[in-house]
Parts: sequence; C-alpha cells; structure tokens
Amino acid sequence: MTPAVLAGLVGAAVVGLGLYGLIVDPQPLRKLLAFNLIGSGVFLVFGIVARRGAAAGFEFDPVPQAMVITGIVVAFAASALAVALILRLSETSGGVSLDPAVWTKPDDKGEKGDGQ
Amino acid sequence: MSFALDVFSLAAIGAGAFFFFAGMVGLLRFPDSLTRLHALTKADNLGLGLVVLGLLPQAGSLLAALKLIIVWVLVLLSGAATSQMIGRALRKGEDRK
Amino acid sequence: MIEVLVDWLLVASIFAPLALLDQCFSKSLRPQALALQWLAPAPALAAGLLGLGAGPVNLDFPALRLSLRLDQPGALLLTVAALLWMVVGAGVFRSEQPSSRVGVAWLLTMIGSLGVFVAADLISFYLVYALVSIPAYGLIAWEGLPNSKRAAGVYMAFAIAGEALLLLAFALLAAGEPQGSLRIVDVMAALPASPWRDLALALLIAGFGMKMGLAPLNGWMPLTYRAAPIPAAAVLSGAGVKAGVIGLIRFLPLGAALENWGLALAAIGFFSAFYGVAIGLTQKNPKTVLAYSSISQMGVIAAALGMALMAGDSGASSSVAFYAANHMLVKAALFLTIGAFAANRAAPLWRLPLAGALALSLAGLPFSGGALAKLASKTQFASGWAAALASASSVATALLMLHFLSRLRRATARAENATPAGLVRVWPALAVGALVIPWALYPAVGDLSDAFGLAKLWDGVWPLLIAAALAYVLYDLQDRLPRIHEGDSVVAYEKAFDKSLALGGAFEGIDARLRQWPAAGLSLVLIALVLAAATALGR
Amino acid sequence: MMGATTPGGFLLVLAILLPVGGVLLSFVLGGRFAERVALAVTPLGLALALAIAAGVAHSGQPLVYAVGGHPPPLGIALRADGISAVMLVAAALIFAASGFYARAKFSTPPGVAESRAPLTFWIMLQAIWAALTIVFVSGDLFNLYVALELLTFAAVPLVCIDGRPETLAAALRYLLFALFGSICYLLGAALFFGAYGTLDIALLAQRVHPLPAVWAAAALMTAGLLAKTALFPLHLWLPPAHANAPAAASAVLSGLVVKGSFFLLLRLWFYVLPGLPAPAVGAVLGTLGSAAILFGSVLALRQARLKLLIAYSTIAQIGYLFLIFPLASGAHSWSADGWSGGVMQILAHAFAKAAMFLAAGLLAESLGHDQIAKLTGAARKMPLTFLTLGLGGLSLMGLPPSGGFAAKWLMLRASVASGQWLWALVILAGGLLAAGYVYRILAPALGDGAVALKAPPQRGREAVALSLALVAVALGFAPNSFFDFIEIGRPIVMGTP
Amino acid sequence: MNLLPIIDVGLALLVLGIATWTIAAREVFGAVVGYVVYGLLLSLVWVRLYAPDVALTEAAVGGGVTGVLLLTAGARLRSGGGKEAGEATGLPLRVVAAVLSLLVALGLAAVVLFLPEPPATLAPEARAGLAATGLGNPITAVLISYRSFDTMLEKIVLVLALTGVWSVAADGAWGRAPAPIGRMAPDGALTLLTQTLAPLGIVVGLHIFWVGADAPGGAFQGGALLAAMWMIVMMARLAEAPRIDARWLRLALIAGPAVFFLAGLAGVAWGDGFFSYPPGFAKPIILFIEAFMLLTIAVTLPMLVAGPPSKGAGR
Repeated sequence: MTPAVLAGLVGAAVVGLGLYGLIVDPQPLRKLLAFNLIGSGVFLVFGIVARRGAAAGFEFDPVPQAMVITGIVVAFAASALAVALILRLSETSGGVSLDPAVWTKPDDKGEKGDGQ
Repeated sequence: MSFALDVFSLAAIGAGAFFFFAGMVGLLRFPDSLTRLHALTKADNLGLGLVVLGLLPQAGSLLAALKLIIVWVLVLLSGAATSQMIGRALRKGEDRK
Repeated sequence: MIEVLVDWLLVASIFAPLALLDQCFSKSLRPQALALQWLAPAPALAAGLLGLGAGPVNLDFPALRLSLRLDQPGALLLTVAALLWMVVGAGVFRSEQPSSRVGVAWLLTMIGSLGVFVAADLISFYLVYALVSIPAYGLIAWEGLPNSKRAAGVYMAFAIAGEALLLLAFALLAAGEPQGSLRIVDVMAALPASPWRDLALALLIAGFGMKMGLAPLNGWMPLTYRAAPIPAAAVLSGAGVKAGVIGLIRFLPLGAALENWGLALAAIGFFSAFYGVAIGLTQKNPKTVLAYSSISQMGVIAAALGMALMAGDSGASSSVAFYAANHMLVKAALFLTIGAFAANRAAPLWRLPLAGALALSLAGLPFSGGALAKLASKTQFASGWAAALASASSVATALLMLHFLSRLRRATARAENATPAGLVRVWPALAVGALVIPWALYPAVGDLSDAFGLAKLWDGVWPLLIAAALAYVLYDLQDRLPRIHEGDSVVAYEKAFDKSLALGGAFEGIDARLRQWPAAGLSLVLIALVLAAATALGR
Repeated sequence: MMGATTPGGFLLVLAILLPVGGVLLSFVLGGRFAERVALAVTPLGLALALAIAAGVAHSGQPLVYAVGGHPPPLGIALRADGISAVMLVAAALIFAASGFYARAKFSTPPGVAESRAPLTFWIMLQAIWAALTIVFVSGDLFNLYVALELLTFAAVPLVCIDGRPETLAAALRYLLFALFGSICYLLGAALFFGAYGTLDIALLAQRVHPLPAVWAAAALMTAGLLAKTALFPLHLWLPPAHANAPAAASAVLSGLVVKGSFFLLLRLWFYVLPGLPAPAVGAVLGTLGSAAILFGSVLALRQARLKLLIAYSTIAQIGYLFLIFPLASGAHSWSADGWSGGVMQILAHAFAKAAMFLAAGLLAESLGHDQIAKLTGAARKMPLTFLTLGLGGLSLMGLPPSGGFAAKWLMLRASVASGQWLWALVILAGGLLAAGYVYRILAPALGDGAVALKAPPQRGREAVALSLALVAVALGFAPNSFFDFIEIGRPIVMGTP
Repeated sequence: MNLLPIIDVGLALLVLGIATWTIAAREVFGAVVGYVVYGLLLSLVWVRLYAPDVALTEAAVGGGVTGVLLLTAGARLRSGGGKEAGEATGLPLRVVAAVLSLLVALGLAAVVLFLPEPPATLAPEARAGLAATGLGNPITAVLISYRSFDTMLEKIVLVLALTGVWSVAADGAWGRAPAPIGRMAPDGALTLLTQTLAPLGIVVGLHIFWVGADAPGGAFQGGALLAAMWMIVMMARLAEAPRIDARWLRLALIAGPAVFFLAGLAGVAWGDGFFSYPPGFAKPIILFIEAFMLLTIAVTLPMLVAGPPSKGAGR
C-alpha cells in the first residue's frame, strides 16, 4: 500500500461521505462542511495524480499541486461567501431553512417585484 | 556514540509517547472538564517536550534543533494560554449556574 | 415590360402596408396612417389584375428570407382579396376612427391575408400565414362584444394549434426535398417521392382544414363570426379563410394522382358541406348561419380539391381559386347585408330581392357569380356520385340561404350587428358588385360562352326549387328542431381543455417535491451515475 | 501547432482584461466611480467583441493566444472560434443594455460617498462579464473552473442585493447548489488530468479514447454543469433566484449566466469528446431537456407573478438547448441543422428573455406589483413595454419572424431528418405551451380595463428593452453566412453523443 | 523505516474516522471542531504525498482560517438564537443517499486506482521551463509563470468573494468596520500569547514567502500565516478591524491582482506577450509580484473571516 494508493482510497471515501452529508444534512452550515469535505477529497485525487506524475527528478508533478493550491483558495472564498449569507439569513429571518416552501408564499404580492 | 544517542532518542520519544497516551486516557476517562484539562496539559507539555528532546540528537543541524525547540516553546505557550482561557470560560459557566 | 411592372407591384403590395405599419409606431403619424390604410391594398389589386393575364412571376429577397410568386390562382384570389380589403377598409377607417389597436391588428391581418396568395417558399408562407391568423385576435376580441373574449380565446387556440401542425408539416416537406430548397414548387415536386409523404399530407390537410373550418375542426368559426364586429366578420370570412384554401391549393400534389388521399379529402369536404348546412339550419342568429354556410362552402372546395387529387388534375387549382374568389365576395357582402338590414329596418322593399340574389348566388342562382363558380368546378364534379353530391350540396346551400333570409328580416340593430354608416350607405353597390365582378374574372379560368343556354339555366334553377319546397316544410317544424350550441363540437373541446388544466396541479406537486434540496441532490448524483453508464455503453 | 498564438490573438487577452480591470478599478475607487467605470467599459467591450468576430470571420480560423508564451500542455491557451465570437458579441450587447437600464436604479444616491447596492451591482456586473468572456474563450478546463466560480460568486450577490430574507435564502440555495456542481466539475477535471496529463481542450480532443477515467470525468463534469445550468430536475435554485433579483440582474442571469455553463457543456461534448461514441448520452440529455420543456412551460402557465412566469419559461427554454446533443451529433447531413438550431436558440433566448425581464422590471416599477391577474388594460398605459413582452413572447413561441422560430425550425428539420420524432413532438408541444403563457400575459393586458400607474416608465429604458427584443426578432433573418460563421472551428467527427 | 506503511494506514484511518465524525456529529459545533482537526491531519497526508506546499496551504487555510471562519459562524449562529434546523430528511431518502454516495465512492476509487499507465505528467516540461524563470520551486513557477492566468483569476475571485460578503451588510452599516471576530472579552492570557506569537509569526510568514521562490512555501502560504497573525491580534482586541471604506484597505486588497495585471501587461511591452517575463528578469519580477500577493492575501483572508460591516463597530 503506497501512500498514493491510500490517499486515493481516502479521497474517494471522503468524497462519498461528503456527498452523503451534502444531500441529507438539513443545516446550511453542515452542507458547507460537507462541501469542504468533498473538496478535500477532490484535492486528494489531484494529489495522487501529482504523485503518480513524479518524473524528471521531481517527486511530484507540480502542475496539479499548483491547481490544488488554487482550488483550496477558491473553496475558502466560497465558504466565506456562504457563511456570510447564512449569518445574514439567520439575522434577518431568525432561521436558515432552504426549504423552498418556506419562501414561496402563494399570496406573494410581488410588491417588490423589482426588488426594493 | 551514535548508538547511545539513538538509544537516548528512543527512550525519550517512548517516554513522550507514554505521556501522550496517559494524557489521552485522562482526557477520555476523567470526570469533569478541569481534570481533563489537567491531563491534557501533561500530554502536550511533558509529552511533546520529551519527544522534542529525543529528536534533538537526530536533528542533524543546529538550526533544525533550534526550530524543534521553538516549536516546543510555542506549543507550551499556546497550550498554557488556551487552557487558561478554557478554565476561565468554565468558571464563567459555573458562576452562571 | 409587364413583368417588371408586376415585380414592382408585388413588392409594393407587401411593403406598402408595412410602411403604414411602421408609421403606426409614432403617435403623431398613427392617425393618418390608419386613415390611409384602406389604400394599402391598391398595389396588390393592380398586381393581381396584371397577373391574371401574365404567366407566373417569381421574385426573391434572399436578405429578407422572402420570395414571392404570382400565378393564376394566386392572382385571382389576390385581386378579389385586395378589393375586399380596400372597400371594407375604406368603410371602416375613412369615416370614424376605431381604436388604434384595432387599426394595427387590421393592418397586420391584411398584410398576411394578401401575402399568403403570393408567398413562394415555406418560410415566407409560414410567416404570412401566421400574420393572417394571429393578429386577427384583435379584430375579434377588442370591440368588447358579449362573449368576444371566449370566442377570441377559442379562435387563438385553433390558430396556434394549426400553426404547430403546419410547422411540422413544413419541416417534413423541407426534409423531403433532397437539394434543400425551400421553394414551394420544389418541395411539392419532391413530395410524392418523399418518405414522409403521407404524414405530411395528413398534417397539411388538418392544418389548413382547421383554417377552413372543415368538420370536425369547425367549432371556432361560428363563435368568431358571431362575436366579431360586422366589418371584421366580413374580411375574415371573406379573405381570411381563403388562406386555408390557397394553402390546400399550393400544398396538395394535384399533379400526382393520389387516389386514397383524394378520396379522404373529398369525403371530409362533402361531410363538412352537409354538416355545416345541417347545423346552420338550427341556428337563429344570421351571423352564425352565415358562419355555418362558410363551413359548408369550404367543404365543397375541399371536396373539389379532393376529386382533383384523385384525378391528378393540376388544372383544378385555377377553377377552385375562382370558386373561392366568388365565395369571398359573396360571403363578405352577405355579412354587410346583415349590417345594412339591422341599421335601418324601415327601408325600401327592393333590398330583399337583392339580398336574396346575393344569398342564392352561393347556391348557383343562374346568371349570378355563383353560377359561374359551379361552372368552373364542373370538371371536378364530373363523375357520378361526386356530381350527385355536388348538386345535393347546392340544394342544401340554397336551403340554408333561405333560412338565412328568413332570419335576416329579424336582424336587429344590436351592437354585434353595428356597421359603419359608409358601408351601409353603399351596400346595394357592394351587393351588385359581388354578383357581377365574377363575370369580369371568369375569362381568366374559362370560356364565358359556356355560361349560357337553357341546360345551364335549368342546372341553376332546379336545386332552388327543391330547396324552396324543403324550406316550406322546414318552416313549419323549425320550432321542433334541436337546439345546438353555436360552435357545436367546440363546447366539447372546451370541456376537455378545462379537464386537462387539472393536470397542471399534478405537475406543480411533482415540481415542488423535486425542488426540495435532498431530492435535487439525489437527482444530481443519479444523473452523474446514469451519464457514466451511458458513456461507458458507447454505441 | 494548435497552441501557437495567431495574429489577432491578443484581442482575446484584451477582451478579458478590460472587465477585469474594470472590476479592480471600481473596487478601489468605489462610490460613483464604479458606475462610471462600468459604463465606460461597455462600449469598449462591445468594440473588442466585434473586432474578435471580425478577426475570426476574416481568417476563417479560430483566434488563439498562448498566455505567457507557454503553449499547452504546460501553459494556458485562449481560443475564440465562431461560436465564441458570436457569444461575446451577444453578451456585450446585453451587458450594455442592462447597464444602461440599471442606471436609474443603481446610481449612488446624492450626498452619499458610497452605498452598498450600487457598488455591489456595478462590480458584479463587470465580474460576470469578465467570467463569461473567459468561459467563451478559454481553452483550458481548469482555467474554466476558476472562471465558473468567478461567475457564481458574481451572480449570487446580485440575487440577494435587496437583502430581503427570501432573496437571501434564494441566493444561499443558488450558491450551495452551484458549489455542488462546480466540485463535480473539478473532480472530472482531476480525472482528465490524471488520464492525459493536460486539460487543454484541443490536446484532450486528440488524446481521449474510451476509458473508465474518461467516462467518469465526462459524467461528473456534465452533471456539475447541468446543476449550474439548472436543467430540470436540477432547477431548484433558479425560479426564486431569477424572479427576485432586480430586473437588470435577472436579464443577465437568465439571458447569459446559465448559458455560460451550457456553453461549457458544448465545449465538453463537441470539442473535447467528439471522438467518444456515446449516443446514449445524447438520449439522456435530450430526455432531460424534454422534461424541462414540459415542466417549465406548464409551471410557467400556473404562476401568479410575471417574473416567476418568465423564470419558469427560462427553465423550459433551457430544455430546448439540450436537444442539441441528440440533434447535432456526428457528421450527418442533419447535424449541421441541429447545431445551427441550438446556437440560434441560445442567442434568441438570451435576447428575448433579457428583454422580457427588463420589461417586467419596468412593469413592476410602474404598477408596484407584477401580479398577472392585475394587468388588465395595462398595455394601453405602457404600450412599448408590452410590445417588448410581445416580441419576446413571439420568439419564445417560435412564431416567425424571430430567432426563436429559426431555432425551432432548424431543430425540427434536424429531428425529422434524423428520424428522432420524440424531439419534434416535444418542440411543438413546447411551442403550444409557450403560446399559452404568453397569451396569459398579453390577452388581458391588451384588453380593456383601467390600471393606475405609480409612475410612467422612462422612455429610454423602455427603448433599451425593446431594442433587445428587436434583436431577438432580427435573428430570424440571419443569413446563411451567419450559420457558416458559427461552424468555424467546430470539430466534426463521426459519432459524437 | 518499515514503520511508515503502518503509520500511513493509521493516518488514513484517523482521517476517515474524523471525516465521518464531522458528518455524523449531532452538534454543528462538534462537527466544525472535527473539521478543523481533519484539516490538520490532512496536511500530514499531503506531506506523505510529497506535497509540502499543499500541506502548508491545507494547514493554514483548510484547517486554520476555514476553521476560524466556521467556528465563528457556528458561535454567531448559536448566539443569534436562530434555530438551525431546516427540513429534516426522511429515512428512505437517507438510505438512497447512502447507497448512491457509496456507489460514487467505489466508482471513484476504482477509477483513481486504475488510472492509465504510464502515468501522465507535466513534470519534464515544468523542469525544462524552470531555468527560464530562475526559480527553484516548481510550484511557484507554475503558479506565477506557467499558469499565471489562473493565479490572477484566483485573486480576483477573492476580491469578488469579499465584495459579496460585504454586500450582505445592512444598508445602514455600509462603510463601517466588521464586527470583531470571536466575542470573548479581552483576556490576559490571550493578550500575552498574541504579543509573543504575532511578531514571531510575522517573521515566519515573511520567511516562508521569501524561501518560497526556491523551497516549499511562497506568497500564499506566507500570506495565510500573516493573516492568521492579524486575526489573532483582532481576536485579542489589540487592533480593531478597519472600516471597509478605508482607502488603504481597498488598495491593499487589490494590490496583488493589480500588480499581477500590470506585470502581465508589461510582459506585452517588454517581453514577448502577456504574462511573459523578459528572460533574466523573471525571478525579480516574480518576487515583486509575490510580495504584493502576500500583502493582499494577508489582508483579504482576515476580512473574509471578519464578515460584513456591522452597525455596532468602527466609528
């Protein structure tokens, strides 16, 4: 069992776990966690791709590793934006449900149709 | 000579590992938070200290050894600070009860 | 030389109305643009008259995806339609000014109505056909007559459905043409050999049949003509419906003898011919009666085309066009007659015979345009049973027209019969015109000398006599006739439609469930797995 | 080699840098400058887009630029072919229109140095433009991933710019689901790189062959992009997001942003994987598209609010886009028609829908609501607005003359010629349903009735909306040379999906 | 060292266990804590994959900054009192989800383990290009030279994310400073820790950035460390978060991408094309760019964590 193989298995498993959480966990913050989990799994896939690509005196292929670094930053930015939305939502409405039924009132006058 | 150092390292790291283990057991078994905290501090102060001590001979360069020591000091510092904050938070909690 | 002139006139006949149309976008120009629009069909009229003599003229504007073609049948119908639009338009728009919405709808419908007779390729035809169908909504709905909303809605439903059928049909036609040409002549030349021939024909007949109000797709017609104001009813029943006729003329491979299809079309036609009369006899409102007579007359035309298709006689297009042209004039004039009678009831007695002549012209009254129309369609209804059915249908028509006359006398000055004073004033002229103009046109399709002789006279008279007798019988038991909703079958369609609306609730429920997060998440993963399988499957 | 820079390739860099620079400048200057910068950027962007289109048309070849002088596989290449150029121009036009339209609503109020909504709006507008430009011209799948995220992060704040809880919830749902999608896409990219050591579209196209990694990668990327395109049944986020955003934003979101991820689907299946024989995929996507057409249209028929109706009609129109996969596959006689029809549908819907959302915005501002039930007679009061809605509706219904008609006509021909009747029927049914919901808007509005206007709509903004609708109509007259143009740079190989 | 495989397996199991915990934990807070630990352990996995740069990034961001972000969010949510619960998922759905996720995981594992041989790689090309850049660390070369375009976009993404975070502020609060991170009162121990840790951390951060050109490290890792230091300082209330309309802040936030942008254009003028650095000057230019990146990252991450401006703070 080389580290690469192990990492591959871990990555796949983590993606699966994250998927499950992302689908079934009702709370947005938990969904966000799950998303980050999936993300780390995906990065691990990049990681073993990089490791397999060891050549030309490098122990790794630098390109996918650089992609991972970029990816981590992007994922963090996404989490920050999501957290801001979650906090603001709970601030303004006292709850953070994603259930569409909660928000689409049939008698919605659309008074703010153009969003005031 | 090197053999002796190796033995020393092994012993120190082993001792360190033991303290970590003890700390973990304490963390899991002790009744309340303060005592758990107590166990925890043993783990990272002593345990890590011994591990670092054991690694020093293997460090190769002086700079590396220095880095190891800095790591230990930093951990001590942050450990102390956090455990104190936790303690304070706990006491606040007690007061509120 | 003449070709060049015709070219220019063709262009003008499309673009003159368009010019007026874009003037309507500026508030200041709109009034006189609408006031002048009765002149817009003038170029079309001229083009049609010149085209009657000359051979087919082709004209292409690749940049606009537009190509025009003026041939014999097209010219006939174009002439008469242009005339009709001019006369009625003048009556409506010179005297008083209806709302500009109606004016624009009128203009658009006119463009389409004139365009269908000269459009030469699938796309152009589809465009003008949509124009003659869709904007007419405004003519029906916007005068605020009772029931006009419902009528307009039904009309719209039929129009859109017809568009859909024709779109698919045209796609089939285009696919059947190997060179990828969209000219109607090319696709029709390729149709008999096309693998999609039968489906295409079925769709075409259904689509254009809807426009012509062939049973059982006739329901919209009575509703619409009843609800539309008189002038609108006149142009729609006269010019509008002929879009369906020209459609069948253009898109039936008359040259190729397709027995089965011809027979089917003839059957539908004759059925409508009698069905229209039968229902029409039960109706009280003169406008409704006229609508049912239109259904019946369009049935006759369909039957004629069906026979032509059986016989593989491509010459039929002109004679059918003439028949349609005559109906165009007479039916429009008849609607105006209702207006005229309703407007002033205490009027000289001589109006009734004139109205009678007009009405019976449809039944082939001797020396009327109708007689010529019958003459023109002789060749189609030559053989035994067809001839018998044709004569029977003219008896039926005469009967229906007598019924109309009896109802006409009771036509009251209700809102739905309101007619511009100008038209009322010139009504006698219109009526006479409707009777004689066909004589001016007939030489284009046949030899006038055939029109005379005792035999012909008798041909014209005996159906009327039988009809008169039947009418006498009917007059007694008319109170025992069944009450049938105007627009018979449409009532059932409306019910079915309302039922279908219930489905929407089901859709809404499913959608609400699918928009729950877990469901959506699962579908995403599921789709990923399915796609992976599909990709792995290869071919 | 294909990674090498071609003359005119630098235009692509400029086209990207312009809005990016705009974003940075607006952010640092803030306040009123954001608006000024954005409005200054639009004409330049349009000019660049036209220049690129001219370049492609002139050379008849895609424009290519190797960033940093590092050609693929090591570096990133930018490529603009016919369809990229067309999309760039379309985007530029719609951005210009929305920008001009939005000035009335998103100008910084006097006396304030800087306020929230305007700054956010102008920055995000330019950011969306930048992201879309990259989506249209980038040739590298990972670079495209970053662009996709850029697109999402720019679009989400626009949804909740008015700060009402329901819009925040809509934005959050949009963000989370979009992230779900993009992570799938990224995983696919990882597998592609693992299999072939490059993410350059052109290089991958040469190297791909049927292989588990490729199957998984294609499936994951497609699924992810479907989520971002809101193809039924992954549309949970779209209706609230598009219906609650301010009109100028909705126009961009509905007209362009969803097209961004769809554009990548085209890239994936017609540019990366043309060598992968997978007719089943075409069938799957076509089926989902058909379901979208039916569900979207029926749901649109049942909405009480105009903007929700338009949003659901977007779901239906997105469905049409996916018929391109069964209809344009391979190098058959009919696939060119399918391709042209699909591209035409992208453009026609972009313009028609943008116009309709802008018009709906004017409506909501003038009436104070967008309840369809209360529109009776409104057309008398604001004829231009309803003319816009009508022309847009004309295109949605697929009646001539309009881009929508051209698109449906071409798709019908392709489906008939290829004997795929199901799609033909769906296209027709969709047209009928569309006619139904357009009728629902127009019939009462054109009828008689009295509505009270809070304020008459500004002529300028009405004209902007109308002009977009007119473009949608004018597309119906697109000459054949246009369809040749969008074929430039499209690899045609037997047996695509 | 034949111990390593066992350690690897142990590490893998530990990572998986904690990942499971973050999903299964009842309390949001517990889950978040689990995630932080997970991030730190993951960086060890990265070390074992010969990816020290990624390990540093993962530790700094994946574990560190994201951890703080989520912990603060969890705390604020709890104090906000807003009930977190949304629609609860029924058992059947859970089962289906579990099955599908399992399928995906298995499929993915299979695909990853049987990637085609010989492994595809760009290492040789990267190596070949390295000379021209004059760098020793190929990762930095990829980030700032080969795929510089990605990196610039990523910085734009940060700017946008921050604008987005700010955009959810209450209208009245615009222009003010974000609310302080963590609500605990200034605390002697924390202050002491900060005062000793921050200077050291800053030095280390700068060091990591500087060696990044040739050894593991670089602008991002260094910047993340500096960011962490600033966050601690803010937590200890030794410094308040700045007003978001402060001109210097805005400049610092876009300095990295802007300089990158300009350097790219300079490449057009003096090099051969956008983002191509004139040979010989490559390394200094790259370091110059990275310096501003460092600044931008060090400022952006804390601001992202601090959240939108709030009425309470910053007058």
